[in-house]
Amino acid sequence: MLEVLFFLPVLGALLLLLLPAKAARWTAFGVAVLTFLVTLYVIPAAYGHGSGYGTLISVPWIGAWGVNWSLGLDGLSLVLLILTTVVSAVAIAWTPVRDRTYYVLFLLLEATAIGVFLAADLFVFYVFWEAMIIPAYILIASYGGPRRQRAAIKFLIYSLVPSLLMLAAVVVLGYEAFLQLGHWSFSITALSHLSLPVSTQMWLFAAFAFAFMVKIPTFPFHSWMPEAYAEAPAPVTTMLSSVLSKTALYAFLRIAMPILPTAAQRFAPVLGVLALISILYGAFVALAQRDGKLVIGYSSLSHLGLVLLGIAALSYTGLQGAVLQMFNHGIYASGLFLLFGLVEERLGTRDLEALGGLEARGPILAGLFLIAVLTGLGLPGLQGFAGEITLLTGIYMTHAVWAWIAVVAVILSAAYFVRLFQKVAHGTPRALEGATGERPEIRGGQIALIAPLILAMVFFGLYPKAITKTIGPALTHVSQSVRATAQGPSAVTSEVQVK
Amino acid sequence: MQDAIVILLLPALGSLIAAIFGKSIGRKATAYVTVGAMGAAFLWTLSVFWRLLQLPPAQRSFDPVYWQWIHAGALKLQFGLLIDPLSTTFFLIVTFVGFLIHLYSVGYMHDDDNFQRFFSYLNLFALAMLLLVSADNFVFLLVGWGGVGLASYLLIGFWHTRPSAVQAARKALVLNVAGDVGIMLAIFILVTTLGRLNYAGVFSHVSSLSAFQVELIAFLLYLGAAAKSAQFPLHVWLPDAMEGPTPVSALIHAATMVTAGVYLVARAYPIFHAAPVAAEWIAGIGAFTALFAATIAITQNDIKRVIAYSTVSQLGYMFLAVGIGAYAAGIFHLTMHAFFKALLFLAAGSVIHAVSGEQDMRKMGGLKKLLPITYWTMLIGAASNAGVPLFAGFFSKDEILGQALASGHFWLWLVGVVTAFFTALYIFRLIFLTFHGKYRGDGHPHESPKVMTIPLIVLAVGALFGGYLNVPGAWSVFDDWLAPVFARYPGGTIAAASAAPNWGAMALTAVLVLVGIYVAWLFFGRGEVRTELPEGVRGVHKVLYNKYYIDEIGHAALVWTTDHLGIALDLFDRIVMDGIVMGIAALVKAWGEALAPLQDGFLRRYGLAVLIGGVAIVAYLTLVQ
Amino acid sequence: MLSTVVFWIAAVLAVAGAIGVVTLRNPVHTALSLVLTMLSLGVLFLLLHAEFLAVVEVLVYAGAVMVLFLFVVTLLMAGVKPPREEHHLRLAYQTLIAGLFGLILFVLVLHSLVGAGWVGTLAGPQGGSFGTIASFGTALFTRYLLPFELTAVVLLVAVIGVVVLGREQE
Amino acid sequence: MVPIGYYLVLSAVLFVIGGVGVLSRRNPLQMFMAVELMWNAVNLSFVAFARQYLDMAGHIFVFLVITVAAAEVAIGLAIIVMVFRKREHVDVDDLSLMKG
Repeated sequence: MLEVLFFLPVLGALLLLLLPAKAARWTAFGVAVLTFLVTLYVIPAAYGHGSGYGTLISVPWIGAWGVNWSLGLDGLSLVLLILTTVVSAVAIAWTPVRDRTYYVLFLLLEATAIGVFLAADLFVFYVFWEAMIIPAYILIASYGGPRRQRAAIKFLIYSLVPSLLMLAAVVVLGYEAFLQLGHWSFSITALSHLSLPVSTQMWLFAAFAFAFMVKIPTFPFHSWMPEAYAEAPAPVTTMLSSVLSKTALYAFLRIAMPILPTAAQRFAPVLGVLALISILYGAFVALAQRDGKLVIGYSSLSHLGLVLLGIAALSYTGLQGAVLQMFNHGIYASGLFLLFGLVEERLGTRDLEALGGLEARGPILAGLFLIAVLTGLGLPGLQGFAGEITLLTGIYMTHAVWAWIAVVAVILSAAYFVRLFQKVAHGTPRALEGATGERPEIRGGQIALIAPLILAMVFFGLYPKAITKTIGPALTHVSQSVRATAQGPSAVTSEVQVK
Repeated sequence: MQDAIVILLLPALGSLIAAIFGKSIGRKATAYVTVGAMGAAFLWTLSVFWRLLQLPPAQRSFDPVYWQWIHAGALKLQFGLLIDPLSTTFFLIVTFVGFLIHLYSVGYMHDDDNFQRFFSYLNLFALAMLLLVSADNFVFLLVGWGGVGLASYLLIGFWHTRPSAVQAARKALVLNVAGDVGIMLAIFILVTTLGRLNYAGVFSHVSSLSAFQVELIAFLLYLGAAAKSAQFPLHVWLPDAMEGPTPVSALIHAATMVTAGVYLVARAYPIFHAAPVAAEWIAGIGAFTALFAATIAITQNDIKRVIAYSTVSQLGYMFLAVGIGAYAAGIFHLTMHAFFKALLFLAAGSVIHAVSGEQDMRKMGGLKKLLPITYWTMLIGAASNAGVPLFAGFFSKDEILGQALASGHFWLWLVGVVTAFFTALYIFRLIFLTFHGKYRGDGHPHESPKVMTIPLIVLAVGALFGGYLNVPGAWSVFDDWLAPVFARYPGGTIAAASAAPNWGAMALTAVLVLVGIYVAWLFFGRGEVRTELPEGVRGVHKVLYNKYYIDEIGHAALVWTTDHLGIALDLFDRIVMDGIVMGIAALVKAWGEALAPLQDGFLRRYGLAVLIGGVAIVAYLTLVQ
Repeated sequence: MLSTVVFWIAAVLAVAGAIGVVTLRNPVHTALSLVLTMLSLGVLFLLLHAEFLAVVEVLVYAGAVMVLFLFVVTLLMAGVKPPREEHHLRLAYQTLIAGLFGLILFVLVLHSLVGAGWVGTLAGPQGGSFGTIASFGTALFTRYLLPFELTAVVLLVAVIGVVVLGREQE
Repeated sequence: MVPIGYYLVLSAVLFVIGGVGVLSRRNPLQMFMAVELMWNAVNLSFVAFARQYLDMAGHIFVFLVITVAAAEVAIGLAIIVMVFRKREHVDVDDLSLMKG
């Protein structure tokens, strides 16, 4: 069933080309929903025997280089697949676009992201990773705001340069496998059993980390983010922030850390410091933005910095929190970007100084936006809180100082999110009638679309265990491989257990 | 006791119904649902209370667990409630006073456009507070804690077109979140050191922590408590919080929210007992806050602002109590305060309602005859607040002062006694300015409807007779009821509690209170506003009137700095970070342009380049290798 | 001994023809000196027991290809002015540098030939059927059949290309 | 017998002369002829090596080269004819369409 997950959106994209443009939006939505249903169907397949993939399919692809078309599913990829398919389905139908190509590209973007999460072969991973850039680039360049070309080029160059280094690293790993196993191999499992010298690991890890950190993005590689987020249409920004950034964080857990555990150990402080800078930097810059979309964008810089910090903390709890928060961020960032996109669409501006008074004219939209904002600022009881507290606990366990610094972001988070909400919803109506002259209220169809996200914000706030239980075995594997190299196997079990 | 969760579910349901179906079912039905939810919750609480009373004191503690919340590495947590006398006391306060405030709001908010939304928020507020006081672990305490912060944000900013309300709401939320962070950090330390977060687990293992760790945890918890309970210097949000509708102020100041800090210290007493330095700080800052806020209250002209500073001051007393270890006394004062402060706010609301929204006492006066019910009930509230003998506030405040003196905290006692004088002064200044003399406004004041006055009367009964639960030297029903909670772990009671009452000190306080009332009568008894101030006090008045400039200092130190750091970093991001990237791009472009002339279109020159390259390769192959 | 004499004569003629190709101004003369070189190479091929190739060299190269050249030369030279002088400044030292690097290349090749001991090596005795047309044909139609077939495709493409290019444009 | 090395040296001489010719002639036809000269120089090497190793592969290769060269000449001359049919000068330096 795994290959269906990937091929379904691709076939859907092909189908769209045959259908009239009018039917494109809802056909695409139907395909996305179907993909989500297939994801639900494969849930049992994620649970296998102990650690490792629950399901692994592997078909020889490029025999001479040992490349296999292999897709694997475990709890970790499952959670992110669910996120991807849900967010894609909501985002794809969110705004009507009179262009079939838009929906074709959107489905391809979804398909490639699914491919990244499923890839069990490093080469396949790389192919999807690169392929993901193409639809994203065209979507920004063709459907964005007035400065979209420039933003898209920046995104493209930023994505491609580190990818080249990553390609080199991929090839080196395959060659190392050739030297040690006697045949070329890119299987992630096989590669994680290689014993690589530390110096080699360091270089490879640097190449991978560079590529991943650009995509998250993390300070100081985030300069593509403001323009791309601001110029792209709201659903595309949603995909960039909710799904594409997760592919990079996922890649840390799936590739960089298990294959290069010693380097991960050595690099952790560097990642941690950069993540800390991202957290504070993003928070402060978010405070000063006038463009509401960029407030959300920089908040993502800050929040994903926290996720990276959790990964860099290398504690099992930190990893759990990181993945939990990856999922959570995907949901609430989608909610924020989509709902704010609607505000922009109805009022014709993103300038916070020109917005206001939404609560009076569009109370339902304002209410939904408030829930998303509250989830984003980590209000206890909602989804963001569960991830945040797990993350910070995990960070505190290994690096107390990091946690002390990172909590500052929690306060700042409240400050800029409340500012965002108040500028949009409170005060006297300023740009109320806006460009379209219609009432700035969300409509029935869109309420139905956004409802799953809002419900998820509440549900996973009350029952985060649904996620943490799923990802447990996969993360045990990751943290064991990293920690075993540094402190010996005994360190793995020494983590305190809570009653 | 598994059914105790119903008490939480009722307002949750009420809030949801009001939020989602409020518009369609109309105002009246919404009012019935939400007020009914609070009433039902109160009745259910009574049933729980009754069942607890049937048990021997030592067995009055239940910890029903409902589901496992999270299981992530070291963080394993269940959702459970702790039902014991302490949480039941809070249940009673929240549901009973909350119910009265809900009832009162039906009249007060009658004409508001967003009636349904308001009641949805009120129920949410009650829910969050109930969760806060009943959670059996620190994480769900924090959930309730955050929920209370959210509800206060929503309600303070309820009139969202007013810039000052929006500002006040934001201030409240950000300061509260700062407090949340303190609790969060305490949670991290608890997880890493003890590996557990539920109260029973933590409190029975406090002794395994180092002294430094305990002090640190205590200070961090106190940070949260101080932010929520408006202790100096985190009190700045509370006076601004009266930007919300008056019932909200009553709810925030009396039944919910601000009492959360006192609850936390009382609940986590094994930690604070093991952290003497933190406890001394709490008591010291409590005493200071009490005096500090009382002096400000003397000069304010806004009727709600006076009561707001009065709350800050009274909270100071409560922290003084829990700081010195007199937990039961602190909770007792908290309960009495809930009655008379809710009464004062609701009565003030009734006054404001009567004079069409005017809040400046200089434009009131002479309302005694026009609003008789409001006048008499508010007088009882004021007397109770001032600590006039035989009123509820007298007994509770005196218990605190007596225990402070008995436990050897002479200076804290002295500050408390001096504050008692100022308390009497400011609260009776309020009474005289509002109700005595002649009416100085230009409206037509009228008494409020029954739905508003009945809660006033009920609360007045509480403010009048509540104190007789603990009569010094005779009986102490309230303290005995709480005793099992504070007997479970070491440090729950101080030796002074059982000591004989210090009649002399009590008399001294009583005299000072009466002197304070007399001074208020001297200056404001004729109900006139003094515009001319004597030369000597003008400077002092200015400082007090401007609240010691704490708001300005805090604004400059934190808000201004943060905002400008944000602006600076934003510029840095646009100019430097983006500049580096665009600079690299420009460099590449310039490099390309510099090399472009080489490609001059002369085929033969290209050929030459090929030849040179070929020669170089051959040279490498033949000479180097 | 005879072969040595023949070699030297052919070699000198080949080099002379080559120098002619590079130096003569008139394209017709250039073409003729290239024919001279090719004929000399044909002789050298004979010395190396490549009879078939010698014939092909003379027939195809010196014959067909060079005739094509001469044909085009005469076609284009009529009514065309001599090269313009305006580019001389920009490409002033082109020939000089080319010559210099050519010399370097030659020295390098010579160096490696000497270094590898090629210059003094006498070829071994000719064995068996090497160089006969029969053996050439056998190799061509057995082992190298596929490349041979592919040359047919190359020629076909060339024919089509020429036809397309040569069409009247208007 | 002449040592094989002599053939190789001769081949190198012809190759270098041809290369210099390509770079110094401005008449495209003459450039082309110089290229042909280089082909021939290489062919000589092939034949010489084939003789040395008594391997017919060298001969076959030369045969292929000649075929390809013929095709190349046909195409190349067609291009030259096409390009210069309308021009006054026959000078490669006039062709600067590839200018950057």
